[in-house]
Amino acid sequence: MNFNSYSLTKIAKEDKDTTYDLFFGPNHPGMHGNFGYVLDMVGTEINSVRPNAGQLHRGFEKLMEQRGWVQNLTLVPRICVMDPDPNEVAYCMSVERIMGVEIPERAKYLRTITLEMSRLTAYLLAIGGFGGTLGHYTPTHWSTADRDLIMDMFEWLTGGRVYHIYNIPGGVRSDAPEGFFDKLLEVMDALEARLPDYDSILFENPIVHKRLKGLGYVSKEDARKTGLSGPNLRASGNAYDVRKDVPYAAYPYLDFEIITQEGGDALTRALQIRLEYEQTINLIRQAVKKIPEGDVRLNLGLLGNLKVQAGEAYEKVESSKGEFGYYIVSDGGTKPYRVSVRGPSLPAGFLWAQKHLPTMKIDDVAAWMGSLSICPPDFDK
Amino acid sequence: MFNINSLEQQDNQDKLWDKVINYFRKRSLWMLHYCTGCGAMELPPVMTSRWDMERFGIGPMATPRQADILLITGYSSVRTMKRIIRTYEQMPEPKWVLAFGSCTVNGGMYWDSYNVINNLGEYIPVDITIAGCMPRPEAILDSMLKLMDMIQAGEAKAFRKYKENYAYYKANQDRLFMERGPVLESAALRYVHEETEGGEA
Amino acid sequence: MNRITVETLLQDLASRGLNGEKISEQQIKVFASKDNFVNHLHYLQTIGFEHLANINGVDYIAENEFEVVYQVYSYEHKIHIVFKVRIPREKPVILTVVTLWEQAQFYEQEVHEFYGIYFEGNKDLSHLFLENWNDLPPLRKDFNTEEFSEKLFGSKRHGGGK
Amino acid sequence: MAIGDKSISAPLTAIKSLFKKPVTVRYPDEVLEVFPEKGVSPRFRGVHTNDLAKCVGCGSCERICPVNAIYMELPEGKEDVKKEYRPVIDYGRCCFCAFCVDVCPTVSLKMSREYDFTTSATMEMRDGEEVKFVIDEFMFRPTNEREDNIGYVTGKKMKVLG
Repeated sequence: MNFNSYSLTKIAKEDKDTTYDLFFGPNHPGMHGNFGYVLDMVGTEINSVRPNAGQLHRGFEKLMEQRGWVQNLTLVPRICVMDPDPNEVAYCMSVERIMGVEIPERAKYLRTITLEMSRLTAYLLAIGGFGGTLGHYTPTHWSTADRDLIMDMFEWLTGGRVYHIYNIPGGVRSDAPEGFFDKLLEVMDALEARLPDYDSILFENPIVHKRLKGLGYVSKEDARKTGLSGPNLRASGNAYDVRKDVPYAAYPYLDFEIITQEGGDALTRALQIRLEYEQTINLIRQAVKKIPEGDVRLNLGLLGNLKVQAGEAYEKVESSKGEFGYYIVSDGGTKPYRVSVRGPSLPAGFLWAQKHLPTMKIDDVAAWMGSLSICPPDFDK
Repeated sequence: MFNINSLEQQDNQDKLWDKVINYFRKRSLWMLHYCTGCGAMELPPVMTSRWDMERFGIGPMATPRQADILLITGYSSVRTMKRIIRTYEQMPEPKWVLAFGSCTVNGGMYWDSYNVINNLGEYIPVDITIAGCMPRPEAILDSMLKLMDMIQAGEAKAFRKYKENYAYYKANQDRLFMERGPVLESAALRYVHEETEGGEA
Repeated sequence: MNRITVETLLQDLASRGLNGEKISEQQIKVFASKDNFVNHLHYLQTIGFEHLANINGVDYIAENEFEVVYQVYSYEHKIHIVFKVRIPREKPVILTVVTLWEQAQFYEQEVHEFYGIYFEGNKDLSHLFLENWNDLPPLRKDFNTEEFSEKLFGSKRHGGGK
Repeated sequence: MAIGDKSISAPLTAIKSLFKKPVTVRYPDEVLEVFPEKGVSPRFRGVHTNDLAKCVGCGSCERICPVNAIYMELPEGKEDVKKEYRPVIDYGRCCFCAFCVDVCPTVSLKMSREYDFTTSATMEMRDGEEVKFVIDEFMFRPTNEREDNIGYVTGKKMKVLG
């Protein structure tokens, strides 16, 4: 950083009036969602940062207390637009835990398949985000088109492209249509065949390596202590994955290893997504192979006026961004007494922003944000 | 306040060369790249190769000062609304507003939320509204094509309404943004904590 | 460190004066009093419960109490603890845990914003999400969101139909 | 597996995309061709359709609707008894979750594969104050009109919500 070209920054540091506030977002092409940071800048260097959240606040937790148990399923996927299914599944699992019911095997597999498909869409979007934030738009165009292949499959399975509302307490809403699994495997093959292309233009691109290396370093201990989760945690060398540690859906029956990497910087996190992408394709193939015949839904009576006995439970699901947790309190009525959502992005979006950004230049903020896969809707709620 | 005659007068002023201008205008639209809500999720497929809106000459633009179309992609919270209005007023005329999804019409999913506005049309004028939660990419393209037709025919003139009825819009906006007292009477129940000296024992 | 099970953990906590209940094989709930819960959380942190997933409030209006719930998890023992602290509704003040977990700062700001609970020792309890807000904290049970929306945004219960 | 940086010319492999079939769907000249039928998926949750002869006006859809979008209306010239009422859907509210289709006891309410419901807004000033923004145009009275293009439907056997 001892470049002469930064002399402006040096002069500016001595002059008080040259610090200025820069609104990075919400209306900024590098920003992931309707969110912003107010950066206190000197030249191109960041002095301090203030998160400017709340543009996406809809009061979900209050609204869920106003609607019935099943009606809430239309609200929960909207908490994370990029990866909606973990919300549905976590909500349903919490309700099922309070009711003390076990869903049929086939439903478990169908849930797993939708979860993993949803993870793929989120990873593809993240790959596109990496490209876009580094000014390299080819991966963005490719990955968005590839993501649509999975969206088509979702549309066929559930009837909706983005919001599926497929999981329901007691199982899933309907069985897969005829020919769905064959087509799904074809799509998986096509996506896997695309991986070398992504490698050569993005993940093995020396420019990308130079830009991302050492950016936003998170140490192993810090990652555990500050509540990071998901790929961010594993990229710092912690072998923690909800799918393995607190198994849910059909994950206990599937064969997979937790992928960890040492490194903890933006590059490692990008490669983490790349590696887990491959694992996800593998998981879908396994699930399609092993899926048993049978019912897809428990008969819980009239779900429209479902009553859940008094109790409480916290259930979590591994989403593409980390741990999504739903803490539900029931008082035995037709509506939840309290639903509290744990979104995975808050530690990264608020805490790590205040730690990382003051050491950075403005050019790196978007790339840093993409690497921590910060998704504003899940902490704005 | 709302004078229908002034609109007609302006319409009569449209000459032949306006039609030519309209033709070129509709073939080169810049869409402001501001995702206000979840509907923005369907924009990447529309913007990139799958549905490719550049076939119609529509491209994304990062700054409001150079944009023609403002997309309101879904619900807007009070804070977003403030930013939408600032953005809208920064855009040069002619400008058009597309409202996505049910949330912009009658509150949608969030009709009883304490932080989401119900009807976008009360705060800024809207040209086209698309139902759906969220609308498909095809529906988005349809609405864009419809907007292009409207521009050609000289019908998309909501931005003029904004100027003519500014007092009405401003009053609605102020209701949200100006310093106001509590809305509900229950606010009196609030607990205000006073820090005790030396903290609690 | 050896992995501990839910049963041994419950015994251990009982010997320290904490009542608990089992929810599932990997999940328990624990009730603590507002005076010394920070010490208990600190103890839990030292035996491996280092992941604070969330802090949230619950409004038990019938019992005239707020509850602050700390979601704590251990990567080693693979046990989740729902750690509950009750505070009176008239004077909702509780000690902060920012010294234990840094991210608690934002969770506490959020709980303060939505419930009006004060965290003693937390330096910054400014609003994160709401702007120009003069009403009751919105997640309290006595705040009526439908009435609020009707008055400020003109919403109608039955849509445009009726 | 190791991913290291390669030569700077590796990104040039992208050039081979020039010789592939483009992925672009040239809407409106082309439609999707991924499903057994052309166009959107056979289960698509689009605009509602209601078999008016089968509908018994039970109001199940009105009760399940999570957003109060549906209300029962008496068509003109009909006797005021419950079974003559028919649902009206407010598309300014509807979230296309299809719970109403799931609960329909006679399978009369279905969803079609049509998704286009675009309106150019109209604004009416009444006494210089009141605004009537598209809401009326978004009140939709489903009929048999789209019966030949059925999308999401729950058969009697597949009753999901009972």
